[in-house]
Amino acid sequence: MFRFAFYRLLQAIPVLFIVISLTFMLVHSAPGGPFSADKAVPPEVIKALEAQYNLDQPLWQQYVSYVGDVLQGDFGPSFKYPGRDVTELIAAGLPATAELALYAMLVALVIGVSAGVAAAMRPNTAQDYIPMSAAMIGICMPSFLLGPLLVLIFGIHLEWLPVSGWGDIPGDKILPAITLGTGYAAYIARLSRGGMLEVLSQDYIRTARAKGLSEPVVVAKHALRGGLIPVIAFLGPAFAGLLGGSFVVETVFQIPGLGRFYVQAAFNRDYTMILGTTVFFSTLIIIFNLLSDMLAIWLNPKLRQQTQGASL
Amino acid sequence: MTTVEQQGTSLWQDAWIKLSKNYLALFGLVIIGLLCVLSVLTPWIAPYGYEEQNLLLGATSPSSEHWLGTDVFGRDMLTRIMYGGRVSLTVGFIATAVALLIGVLWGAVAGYVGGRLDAMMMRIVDIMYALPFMIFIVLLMVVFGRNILLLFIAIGAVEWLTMARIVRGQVMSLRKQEFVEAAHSLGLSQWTIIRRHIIPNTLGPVIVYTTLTIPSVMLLEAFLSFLGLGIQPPQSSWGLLINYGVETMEEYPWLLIFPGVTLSLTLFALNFLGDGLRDALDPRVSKD
Amino acid sequence: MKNCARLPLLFSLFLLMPTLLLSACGGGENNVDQGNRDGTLHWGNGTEPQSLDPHIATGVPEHNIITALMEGLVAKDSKTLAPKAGVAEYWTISEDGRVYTFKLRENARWSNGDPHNAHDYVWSWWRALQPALGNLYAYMYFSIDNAKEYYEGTITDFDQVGIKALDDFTLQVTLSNPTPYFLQLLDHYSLYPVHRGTVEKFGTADERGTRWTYEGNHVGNGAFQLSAWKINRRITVQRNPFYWNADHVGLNQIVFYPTENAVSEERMFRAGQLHRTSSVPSDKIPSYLETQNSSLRISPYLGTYFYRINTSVPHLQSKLVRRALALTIDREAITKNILKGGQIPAYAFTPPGTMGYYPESNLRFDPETARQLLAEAGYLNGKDFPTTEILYNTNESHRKIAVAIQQMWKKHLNIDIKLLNQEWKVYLDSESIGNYEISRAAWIGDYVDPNNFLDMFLCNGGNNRTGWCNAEYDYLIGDIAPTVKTHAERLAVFGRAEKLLMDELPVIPIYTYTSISLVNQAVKNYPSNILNKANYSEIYLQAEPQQMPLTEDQY
Amino acid sequence: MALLEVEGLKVYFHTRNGVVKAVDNVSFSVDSGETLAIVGESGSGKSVTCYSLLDLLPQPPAKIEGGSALFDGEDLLQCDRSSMRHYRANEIAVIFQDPMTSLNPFISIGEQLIEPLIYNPDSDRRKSREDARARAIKLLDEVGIIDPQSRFDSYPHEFSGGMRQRVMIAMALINEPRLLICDEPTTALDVTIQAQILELIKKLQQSHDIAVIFISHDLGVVAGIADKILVMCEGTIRETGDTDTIFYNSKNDYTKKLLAAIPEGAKISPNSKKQDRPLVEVTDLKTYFRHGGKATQHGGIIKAVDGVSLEIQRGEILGLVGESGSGKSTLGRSILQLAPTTAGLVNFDGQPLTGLNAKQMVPWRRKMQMIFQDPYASLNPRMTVYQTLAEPLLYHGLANSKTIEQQIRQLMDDVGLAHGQMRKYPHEFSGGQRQRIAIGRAIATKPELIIADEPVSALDVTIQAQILDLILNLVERHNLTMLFISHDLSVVRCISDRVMVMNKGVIIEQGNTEALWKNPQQAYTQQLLKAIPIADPKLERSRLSGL
Repeated sequence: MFRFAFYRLLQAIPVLFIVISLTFMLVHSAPGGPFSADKAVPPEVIKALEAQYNLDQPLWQQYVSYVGDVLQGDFGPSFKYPGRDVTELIAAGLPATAELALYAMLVALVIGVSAGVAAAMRPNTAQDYIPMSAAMIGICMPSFLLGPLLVLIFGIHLEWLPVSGWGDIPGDKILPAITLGTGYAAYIARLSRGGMLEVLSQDYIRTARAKGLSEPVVVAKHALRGGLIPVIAFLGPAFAGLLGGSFVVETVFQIPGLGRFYVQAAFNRDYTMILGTTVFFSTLIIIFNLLSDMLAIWLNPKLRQQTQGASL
Repeated sequence: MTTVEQQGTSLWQDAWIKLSKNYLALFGLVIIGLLCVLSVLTPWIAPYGYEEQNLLLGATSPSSEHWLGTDVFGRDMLTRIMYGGRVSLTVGFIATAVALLIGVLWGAVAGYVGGRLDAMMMRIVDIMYALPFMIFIVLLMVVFGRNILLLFIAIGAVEWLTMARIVRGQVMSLRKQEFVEAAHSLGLSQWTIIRRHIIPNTLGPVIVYTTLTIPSVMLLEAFLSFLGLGIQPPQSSWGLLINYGVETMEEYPWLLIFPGVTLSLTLFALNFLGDGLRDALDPRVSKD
Repeated sequence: MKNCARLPLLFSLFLLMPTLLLSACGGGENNVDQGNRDGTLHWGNGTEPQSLDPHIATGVPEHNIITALMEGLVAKDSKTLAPKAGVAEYWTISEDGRVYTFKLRENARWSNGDPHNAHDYVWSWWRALQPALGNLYAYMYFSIDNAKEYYEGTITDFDQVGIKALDDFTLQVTLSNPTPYFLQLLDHYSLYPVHRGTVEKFGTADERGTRWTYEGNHVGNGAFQLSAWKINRRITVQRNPFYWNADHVGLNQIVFYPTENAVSEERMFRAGQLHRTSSVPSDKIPSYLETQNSSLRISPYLGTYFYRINTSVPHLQSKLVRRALALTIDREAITKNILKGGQIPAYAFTPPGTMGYYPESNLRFDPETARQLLAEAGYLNGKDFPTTEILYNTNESHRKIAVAIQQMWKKHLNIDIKLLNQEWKVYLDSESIGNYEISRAAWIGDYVDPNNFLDMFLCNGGNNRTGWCNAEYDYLIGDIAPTVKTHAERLAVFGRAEKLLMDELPVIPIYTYTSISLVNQAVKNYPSNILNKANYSEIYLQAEPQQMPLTEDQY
Repeated sequence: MALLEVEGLKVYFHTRNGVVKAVDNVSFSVDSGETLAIVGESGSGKSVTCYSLLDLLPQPPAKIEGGSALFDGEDLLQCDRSSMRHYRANEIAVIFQDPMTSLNPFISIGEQLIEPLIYNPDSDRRKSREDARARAIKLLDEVGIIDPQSRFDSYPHEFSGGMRQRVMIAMALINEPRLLICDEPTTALDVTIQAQILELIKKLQQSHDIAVIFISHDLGVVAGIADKILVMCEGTIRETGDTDTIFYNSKNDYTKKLLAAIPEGAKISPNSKKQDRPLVEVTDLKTYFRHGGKATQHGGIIKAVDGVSLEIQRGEILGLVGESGSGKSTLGRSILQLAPTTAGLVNFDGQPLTGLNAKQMVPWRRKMQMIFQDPYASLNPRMTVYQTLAEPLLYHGLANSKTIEQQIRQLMDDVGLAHGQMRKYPHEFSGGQRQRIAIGRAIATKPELIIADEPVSALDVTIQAQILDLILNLVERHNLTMLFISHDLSVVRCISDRVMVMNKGVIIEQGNTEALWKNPQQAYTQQLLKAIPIADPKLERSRLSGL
């Protein structure tokens, strides 16, 4: 397992390198500079600023020194927010984004798995059709539509929940988490239904029943593990999607997260911020893909022993 | 002695029979077909011109003149939705086609050739999977402007990965099937085997995945529209229309409802069709 | 394999979770009600400020916060914007209008209790003129004698710049020309003083972006002091006990929110999370107007929305063509039907009423004349007129206007117009290198004086960007206006220059801005003004005794 | 009264295409210490009968339409969920056919074993984890698992098929049931393992004095173990009686047909004519595979064929016998150059095939064909019979557009398919018919050599007999040479002129079929031959007692 993780992390090095290079190329080929403004900027100022941020050096030199800095864990200063380090900005935005992603994932898993399992236990009945139709709606509903709808209903009309903010007013995390989580809940519901149906038709489930085990034990102990493997495999990509999808939810609910930072940085040509956030997101995605793969392996004894083979 | 020759039903025909018994899937097919026809014919049948605006009129609710109402410019919503559909469907279909093309070729080659080449090609796919594509798309759109061509490429570039994996898996398992071995033992050439025995048998999952990719692409486009990175006005797409609609949903709800319903209907239809096709093309699901 | 046995438990927990999540939500008092009680103003501020250093910052959100934290020598009346005493208790102006002598309050303090005196100003203004600092508002100093020369490096001795501390509480400023709006400039944050000890504690004086403005570090001289800066979340300022007029400050605390999305901001206002919004989505305005909602506040704003014309493009070199284009814009239709926010159709570049200045204009909506002019220019009925491109930065309302104008020109002049939108930074690039034909633009005044608008179009003006250059205009604005003695004369000079500008039309004015926001009824003593500037030290909160006037009326 | 008395059982499947009477009016009884065998071909309803007793059928589509099943006087078909759990856990146990899929791969076998104890619905029989573990280990030992203490925490994939079936048996017996249902418990196993498992079941039945219902398609297996036999076909009982009556005095045509179809005896072959040049000459052939991917793990290389030399004479049928994993299929494919060989020579008609590239192989491909085991996988599902048969003909230029139809008709006649089915797709045929199509495809090119890889293993016994007949017939008619690969010694015996026995990649023994049968030289061969069940109760009983 550790060996597997090690190789995967080794593989992450070229990935991150590609990410850095590609992003670097992209941001520097973008028209418009970080210091242009609607009021004319005197050339002296531009010169002073470019010197300050090393932008007067040849591009390759900037690239080399940037990669060097990143290797030392330094993402450099932000261009847009003078005096703020990219690391500092990421640290400021990360808690909200991470928390949001976590809650959304929780919502997605709780709702998705329970709906999917319930549906799979009685296929082609109301217990199947109702949650699955709901899942279909969930998949088809873009979050920038769902978010404002929920706000309108629960925030403005019913006045149950705050319409925006993050950690300012009790309950203000509920609507964003639901908004972001719903699409994934729907997808997970379909995945777990499929997985459970597949597993429930296996011979070993019949064996378990023939042993006189009660239905809850059969489902929870014998079926869930195999049935949720597709869900677990989906967790990594889902996390990547949650990070990406958080842009929208953060904007709708005014959440001080990384996603908003990122989009702003892209619009403002905040080179270091774009690069830093991209590298950071990539790292997170790699780590979560790895974790979900490791979880899938750990749950499957055969794979578990294969990957341990070397160390035994 | 003469026997009446019986016409057999191929798996495709079988699938069609199964599909035609699945009313939801059939409904999906009809909707998609209808939308496609409407989109093609839009320039001729749209009730108003695309950019025809009437500032004095402004936003009005549905009436006999404007069946689906007008937007704040006084533009006819029905016309807008029809034109938006052209863009959305084009994005959906073309981006999916890009994904399909790259994915099928990549997966088929990797799966059929196998060995080192396969390992290398799949490693590339793995690496691509780890790239934060959403972020790259945002960056691309910001950097190079809202270029519809770029949108196709960007979305296609994300979606082909899964397609390649699916096709590779299919080809790998087909390659080991006895009928392929039988074809080998008949001395058929590689190309003949791929053409006659492999490709026709990978089509099922590919078609299913395609119908499921189109809606996700359309959603992706809508998502980019929300960030202001989708289609460039004055062109419009359902995603863009919904985004405008959301902003004014309290004042002019019809600006949200109609494009929203249209998009949802399309996504529903595609999903139903995809699910139906999956069942229909799965030999394990019997005809009954 | 003990974990297996626990799975059923885990499963039931799964089912319980949604219930737990929902039950966790609680109602409670909203921001506004609570704020009304404890004197906290919740302020929708648009975006996260880039910097709170007055010599680096640009932009309205920064302005809003800096003016709460700091104060200039001179303040403005919050209604009339007439200069009034700020840090300076009083001042004298020399006969020739060039020498200003300020007497500073002896009870003024920095927010850390340090004494606040004339030397702070000398040092601060020296700092603001260091090119390495990247101060985009350095030009605000250029009316001071030798300030421009010092900034550009032709003079290296700061003593030659007209800024002197005569004693601890007397500051003397010498101008190169009499500048009637100089007192106004002193209320602009770029001329605010900074606390030397704090700035130097976190870096050198001309170092850009040190940490001195951060939470816990910032020292100011305003009515409030910075108490918390949570990036992208909120900035909180508290009553500054050392402020010279602290006894008369009505608020205990102000919370600034980076409310980027106007639609969300409006919803926050409705849900009672904000006292004031930075904007109102244009589609919402009609319904507020219709219901006569008293929260909606629309007032004129010192800014002009206009189209730049690139006069180096061959077919746009003709004055006749430009005039024809200007005459076929139905400004009334645009402001009434598209913008809906009470904007005023602009027929001259300077907003009317700027320091009593009402520009004359011969612009109007006159398609008939326009067609004649176009024919005169050689394009009878728009024939052979090249397809022309309108450039705008990606934004829904710019697009709406561009589309409308496109159609007006097509309809009245029969010329083809293409629309091109570019993302902000790209648009800026295109405009500054003259890579456009017609481009949408806007100018917001920094101070209330026609000069602030008209000096843009000097030949070498950095913000000119139209390629238009007129010797007479340069002479009027650059040489005559600064030297005339009386206000009336001065306005007359501006009037002549503006007439020239509107004759030549390198720019087509479209409308004068209004500031539109939602303000809670509990916010008192917050009058609107043309700069949309809030004087936080005067604002106080008082909840309306009856919250629901409608139900009251029914009785 | 017997322990279990089933009366008039009716189980119907309600499908959209109508009602399928899977079990129709079946009655039987079984008592403690007694073994009832239910015999029938696939689709006869034998498994459905037993599953319906324990409510293990998916409902819908299955529905029990009538009848009763009195177990100890209680009707199993009427009892509620909780008492059904009681019966499942404590009274009736089932051993399923495929030990590979019937154990949960995610849970250790120990945990699976003790489940009936720790989750027992009857609280008085519920045991603590520790007690259950002790009992499970004791049982594992009893069913012949070596070192049960440490194997307790192993996962199913760490066991071989036979071992898994032993675990299944232990699991079935852990609560000391009174009735054991064995659903084809040995069908998926090699013949030597089958013998061991059968013996184990018999031993345990005697020692625990339980009733056994033994479901099988193989009369040979049943002969030695059953006291009573029930012959089923298409959901109904065709005949029932004690074992000897069924075997020696059957009145029923279907039973007779079943008995007749059992491959028996040897082919009477003309004494092999020694020719100057054999059609196929294989010298020291080696075919190795890499294991998994990482060569560093588990030794890395699998030697599937490890130095085999053989000759196949023109016109003979050479039988190749071996258990699963012996490398017999790989050998067949290596001769045809379908699997890449590692070393050695294959000469076909004097021409060395090893070393030819794909293009050079084409003319030789026509002369040698293969018939595969699984008639479902060996036909392209998207091609009609016509297309399948036309492909080799057209590709090798053996037919043109004018003659093709006629030639295909001829081929269909040869393999016994009706002309009318020419445009049908494989999934519309039964397994036997599909195998006929596959055979038709193989003989289309008029090959000289056919390698048949387990061509009848997937077929029911009566169909198997027909296909074997067809093969013999075609070999004779077309003067074919054949390598007949099978795990089933009886089948090989009745079709081959000469037999080779293969184990672990090498040929252990070869010789004339009858000679080898009568006088096997190698211990492995002897063991193999001894393990074959005989479809004659008396002989089988004496064989068993002799083991």
